[in-house]
Amino acid sequence: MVEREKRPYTIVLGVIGFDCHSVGNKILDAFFTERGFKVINLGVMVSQDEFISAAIESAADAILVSSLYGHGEIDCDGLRGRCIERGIGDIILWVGGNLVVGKKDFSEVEEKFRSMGYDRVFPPDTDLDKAVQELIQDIEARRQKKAAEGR
Amino acid sequence: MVEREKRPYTIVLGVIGFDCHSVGNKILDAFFTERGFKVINLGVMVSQDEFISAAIESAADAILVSSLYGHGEIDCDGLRGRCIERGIGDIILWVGGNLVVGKKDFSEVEEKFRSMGYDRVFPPDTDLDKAVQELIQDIEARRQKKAAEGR
Amino acid sequence: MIDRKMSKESFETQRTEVLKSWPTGADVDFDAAVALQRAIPEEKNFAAAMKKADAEGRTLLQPRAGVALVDEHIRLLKYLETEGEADLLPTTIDAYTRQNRYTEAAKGIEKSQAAGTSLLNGFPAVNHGVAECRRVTEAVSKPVQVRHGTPDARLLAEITLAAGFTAFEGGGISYNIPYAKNVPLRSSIQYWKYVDRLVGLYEEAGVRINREPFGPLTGTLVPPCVSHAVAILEGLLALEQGVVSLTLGYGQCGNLIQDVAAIISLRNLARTYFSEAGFEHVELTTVFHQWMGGFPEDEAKAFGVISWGSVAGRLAGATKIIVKSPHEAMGIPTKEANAQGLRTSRQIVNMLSDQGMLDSQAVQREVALIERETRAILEGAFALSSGRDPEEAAVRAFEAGIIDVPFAPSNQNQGKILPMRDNEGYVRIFKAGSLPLPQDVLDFHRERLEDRAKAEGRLVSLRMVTDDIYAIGKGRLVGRPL
Amino acid sequence: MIDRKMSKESFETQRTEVLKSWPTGADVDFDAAVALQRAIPEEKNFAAAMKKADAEGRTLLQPRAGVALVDEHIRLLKYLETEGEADLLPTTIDAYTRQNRYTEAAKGIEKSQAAGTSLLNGFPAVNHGVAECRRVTEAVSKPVQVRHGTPDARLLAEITLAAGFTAFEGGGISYNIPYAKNVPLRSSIQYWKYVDRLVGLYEEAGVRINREPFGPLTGTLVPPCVSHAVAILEGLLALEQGVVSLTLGYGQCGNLIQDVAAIISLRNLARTYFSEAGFEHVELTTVFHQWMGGFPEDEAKAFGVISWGSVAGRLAGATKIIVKSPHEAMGIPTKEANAQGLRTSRQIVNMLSDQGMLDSQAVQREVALIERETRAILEGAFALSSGRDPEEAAVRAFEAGIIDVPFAPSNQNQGKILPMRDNEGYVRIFKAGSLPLPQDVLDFHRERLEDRAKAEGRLVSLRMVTDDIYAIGKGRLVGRPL
Ligand code: B12
Ligand code: B12
Repeated sequence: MVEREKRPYTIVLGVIGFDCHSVGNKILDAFFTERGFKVINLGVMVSQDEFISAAIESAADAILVSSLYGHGEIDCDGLRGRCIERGIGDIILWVGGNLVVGKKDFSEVEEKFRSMGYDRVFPPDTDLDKAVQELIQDIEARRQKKAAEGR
Repeated sequence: MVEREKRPYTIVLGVIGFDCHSVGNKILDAFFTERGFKVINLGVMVSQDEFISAAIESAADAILVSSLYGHGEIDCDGLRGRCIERGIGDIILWVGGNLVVGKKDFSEVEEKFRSMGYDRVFPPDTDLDKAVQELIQDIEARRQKKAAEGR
Repeated sequence: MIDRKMSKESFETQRTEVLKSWPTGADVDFDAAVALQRAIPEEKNFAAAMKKADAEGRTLLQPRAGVALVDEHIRLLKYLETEGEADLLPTTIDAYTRQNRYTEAAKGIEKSQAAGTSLLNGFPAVNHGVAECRRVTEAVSKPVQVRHGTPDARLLAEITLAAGFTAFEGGGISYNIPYAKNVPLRSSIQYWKYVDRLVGLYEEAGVRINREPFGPLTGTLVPPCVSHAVAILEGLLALEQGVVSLTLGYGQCGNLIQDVAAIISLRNLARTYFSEAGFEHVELTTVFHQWMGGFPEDEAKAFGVISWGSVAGRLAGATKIIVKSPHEAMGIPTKEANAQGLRTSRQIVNMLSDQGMLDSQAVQREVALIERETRAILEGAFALSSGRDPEEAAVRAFEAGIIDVPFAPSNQNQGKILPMRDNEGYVRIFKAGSLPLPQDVLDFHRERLEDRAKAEGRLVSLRMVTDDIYAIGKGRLVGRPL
Repeated sequence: MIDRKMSKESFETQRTEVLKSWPTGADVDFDAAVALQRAIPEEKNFAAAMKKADAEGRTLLQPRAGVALVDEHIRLLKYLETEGEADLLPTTIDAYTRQNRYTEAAKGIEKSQAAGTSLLNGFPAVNHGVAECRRVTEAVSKPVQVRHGTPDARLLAEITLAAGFTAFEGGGISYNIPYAKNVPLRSSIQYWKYVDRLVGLYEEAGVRINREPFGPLTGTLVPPCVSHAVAILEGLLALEQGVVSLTLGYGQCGNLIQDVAAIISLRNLARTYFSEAGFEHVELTTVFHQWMGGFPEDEAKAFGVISWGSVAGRLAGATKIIVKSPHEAMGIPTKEANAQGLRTSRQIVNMLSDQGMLDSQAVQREVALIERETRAILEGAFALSSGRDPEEAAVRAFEAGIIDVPFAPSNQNQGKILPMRDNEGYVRIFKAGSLPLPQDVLDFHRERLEDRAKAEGRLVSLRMVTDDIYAIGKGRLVGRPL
């Protein structure tokens, strides 16, 4: 059995594009910090490359992207590709918020962002307690896979 | 050309069945009276036979049935038949109000009550000024027809 | 204190007759009913829920709802308690049953079965009978009340209370004048004495049933003093027969100050009149009805009217609010629309619940006015009776037009009074008929109406009354010329 | 009175540069623009509409709305004026344009054309240019305002004013702190001086353009004294450049007394500060924003929040109300949902319009409190400048944390302040950071919060702030533990 990594779960947090919605971001920061995560919070108006640089620098397990203002469809597209290009293709990519323009059926939105390469997609009324469990699962699974691959 | 009848337009007014909604009825009474109609107002909770008796007695041109409380479909059915049986088969029959149970597409409601033998069917937001014009037309048409038939 | 309780013999004689008036009456067994009621947990007892809300200063929400068939009705109520977050449930009775036309109701049930949708405007409880009605009260987890409009509700009360309903709306005046055409007032009051006595018998057997006279009457521009006078007379009539849990009602007029003052004055007046009459142990609560007159057809606008009702009801500190739906102008609401009205109201009541009640000098002034007016009417009525008998007072007062309900269908009502809004939307009195209001009060009303007429550049006239009847439906409070 | 008007040369130098910053800038011709503006009929001039409403004591309604493509945008606005019965129209600008990212905006336009639906969260006016924007203002019959959130809105202002828009929202503080991450406050204030000067030039050419600083800031539990301080500084900055028609704003907090007091105190403070600074000829009006924080997802509940905002805005006597839609929590509203929010608000405002404003001792007490707080902040700010220069005061006050906006994204803001609701839902201050409030005021806030904590059986804590942020979205005002 592979040994369980001891270092804290590290996540990069930020609001993508030219989005200024800072309230949810501050809450996510406080929430994950309180639960023992190491949070690199880039705040609002974060570019794709800033997300990736911060993730590389901190050897993060996951990038949690927020998009509230409706341009998510444009801003979030291509992030997985850039991650691959920059050598962290297997990083956990989550995205949440009011991801598209208008009130749309969430399953369609989920589908759309899944196909962009996001591992999980969250609506604005996300239950954060549940999300934290899922994040731990996802991170553990990734760490074990990496350990097994001997990387 | 047939001569135009001089006597006042006479209408029988009432709320059918066990319906107690009296406000609209009082307004219709005041409205048609003000416009020179002779109004026989039977008030609320009027049976089919009461409508017909009043119409015969007053030699009315039209019966204006209201139904607000939702039982219109049950209460209004058969009135045309009873009119025919009692010898005033050609009387103008109008019906208006909240005619069925629930919020339904008005064109369906209209269709339903037309097929029960009502000449015109009115929703609750009826423009009474327009209705009065239509009533005069209908009454004139009926009177001329009757005159032409020499009755 | 004169004991006016209906005698045991008189009650029993009537009971035999009442229970025979339709086959389902045979299934009523009072002892079994008491046993059933006693087994109902406290949180499903309506009287207990009202008492608790009153003690905690909360405002509960209750919809109106009823359909023809039992299973459909259960589905409806369950939906309203889960999706609608209702605190209290109703069972609204259909209009045939209200007129004791059980044969027509039976036809309605049949047609509804055939059509696969309710063709009745409510739940025909008498036709369904005790056992079927019990399925309703057992299926839900909130207290359920019978809501109707029945001049003679004796059999309906017997059946529904035996089936575990814990509250019963109505009264000998409020379920006659707005709901009937020619039922003698004396008769309906007698019928309702029976209902109140029945509730008294349950009380004596240790079961508290909530009673609620119907406050809004015709729902259309009824001045507070008129509905308050009726509420207090009906309250007295109920208390005389042994009722303890009593909820007095009022239908929103639309001006915030007047509406808040109405609930405050209703409580004050009731406490005074009840204790003067010797009733000290009353569990008195209030119900505020969201606007009961014509609604706007547009649902968005209806949401505005619903919200405004919730604001006023909560700022007035009413114990419960009866909630309308966005379908109001069009027809009996779907369960979804009904739940929407509830949730809109819930949001408002929740957001306001921490903010206390409204009070101000304007409110106090209006409270004083309504109290003076109501007292004048009630004292005028009592003056016509001996020993301040509320029954005699009510009957004679209606005969004399001392109580007069605007726009009512009943021939027991003089119908000479005409209400009208003043320039700020208060419902005032334009034609007082024979209401025995002091001259200075009448002058005050007239002045206020003249103010409005001046603002509108027309003379005070019947046309303004009509305009006011349409106003809220057309998106305003005061029916101004366009 | 120190003349702080931007010099002609400085303006002209900037102008050349600004108009070159994107190709559509070349089409701006000031003289043609003035001619166009002068030809606009009075009833389509925003400033005139606000002035008239103020004089008549009316409260106007305005939605937010903007989509990527011109024809679609015109359809949207026309729908809002006919089906929504809006008094005033908006053109909400997309977030790329707000950051001067016209290349991204161009991509958004293209993608929207391809998708057949708007992928932008607003109308990219700069990309569309003068002639296309003019089609918008010409297509509608109500006054139209540009609403955005742009730290450097110089080109946007040039283009839209040249296209016949008659009102322009924003300001150097209120369109920076909540909308940007690291734009120096001094820069944004300079950019906005240009905009205000441009409006001043129109004024001097006989064209009155309405200006409106953005009152709600982050929209989330902003204490009235903080947003009032910003509003007054931005007001002064605008007046200095020659603006005459000025609308100061405030975002609903949720407690009725506080909200009414906020609008009253905003007017009082502005009048005093403006006249003290020598500005006597100001057409001052107010705007009340319905709740700007997180909304409930359920539409019925959202209707409740919308209605409550309309109640408060009207009882406060605001000149206009900015209206939300039932889709608020979910996404940019369809035109239908937007019109619904308008009609709900319309029904409320109409029904309340005859009822006067709310006033009471509690309101007066809160007015006095807000005025003292705001004065303390403003005087603290002015103390850092020479000659009471609002620009210097603003820049230094933000540096020193003397003005501090809760939850703001900008690094120009200290972000040490934390607001919290008290037991009655008033927004109070939990952590004051460096706000220079008198000790007794701070003690008062703390007391009120302790009261709440006691009522909830917990200690005053950060957790309560988070609970409050979620509260309205979850159906309450105060974020109580469950
Ligand atoms: C006030 C009111 C009451 C008052 C009535 C007092 C009274 N005695 O009049 C009270 C509270 C007592 C009451 C009771 C009930 N009501 Co009621 N009531 C209303 C309400 C709110 C307003 C009615 C009104 O006065 N409108 C103002 C007048 C001026 O308008 P109107 O009545 O529509 O009349 C106009 C038009 O309809 C038209 N018109 C009418 N008839 C005709 C005929 C012709 C030929 C023409 C041209 C035009 C025309 O012209 C009239 C004048 O403008 C309506 C809903 C609404 N409209 O908002 C419900 C409503 C009519 N009631 C309803 C119901 C069901 C009842 C009850 C059965 C209780 C229940 N289950 O909820 C009982 C009735 C019991 C009985 N036996 O009848 C339903 C009917 C449902 C349906 N059709 O699907 C409604 C629509 C409410 C709802 N959405 O549930 N009600
Ligand atoms: C407050 C607010 C503002 C404030 C923001 C102040 C600030 N700097 O933060 C102001 C007024 C400035 C503002 C501006 C704008 N806003 Co805004 N705003 C809101 C509002 C009302 C509340 C947002 C909020 O703070 N919620 C509370 C927090 C706690 O919740 P949250 O942000 O949703 O975050 C939570 C969840 O989403 C989730 N979550 C978020 N990300 C992630 C990621 C992961 C991985 C997970 C697991 C969970 C998760 O967890 C968070 C914490 O619980 C929302 C509507 C609403 N929700 O009611 C609109 C809203 C987000 N805004 C919107 C828009 C469009 C704008 C503007 C473009 C203006 C416009 N056109 O209307 C500008 C943005 C300009 C820009 N450059 O970004 C739209 C977005 C539309 C869409 N997606 O279709 C919304 C939905 C309103 C609407 N219906 O139109 N806004």
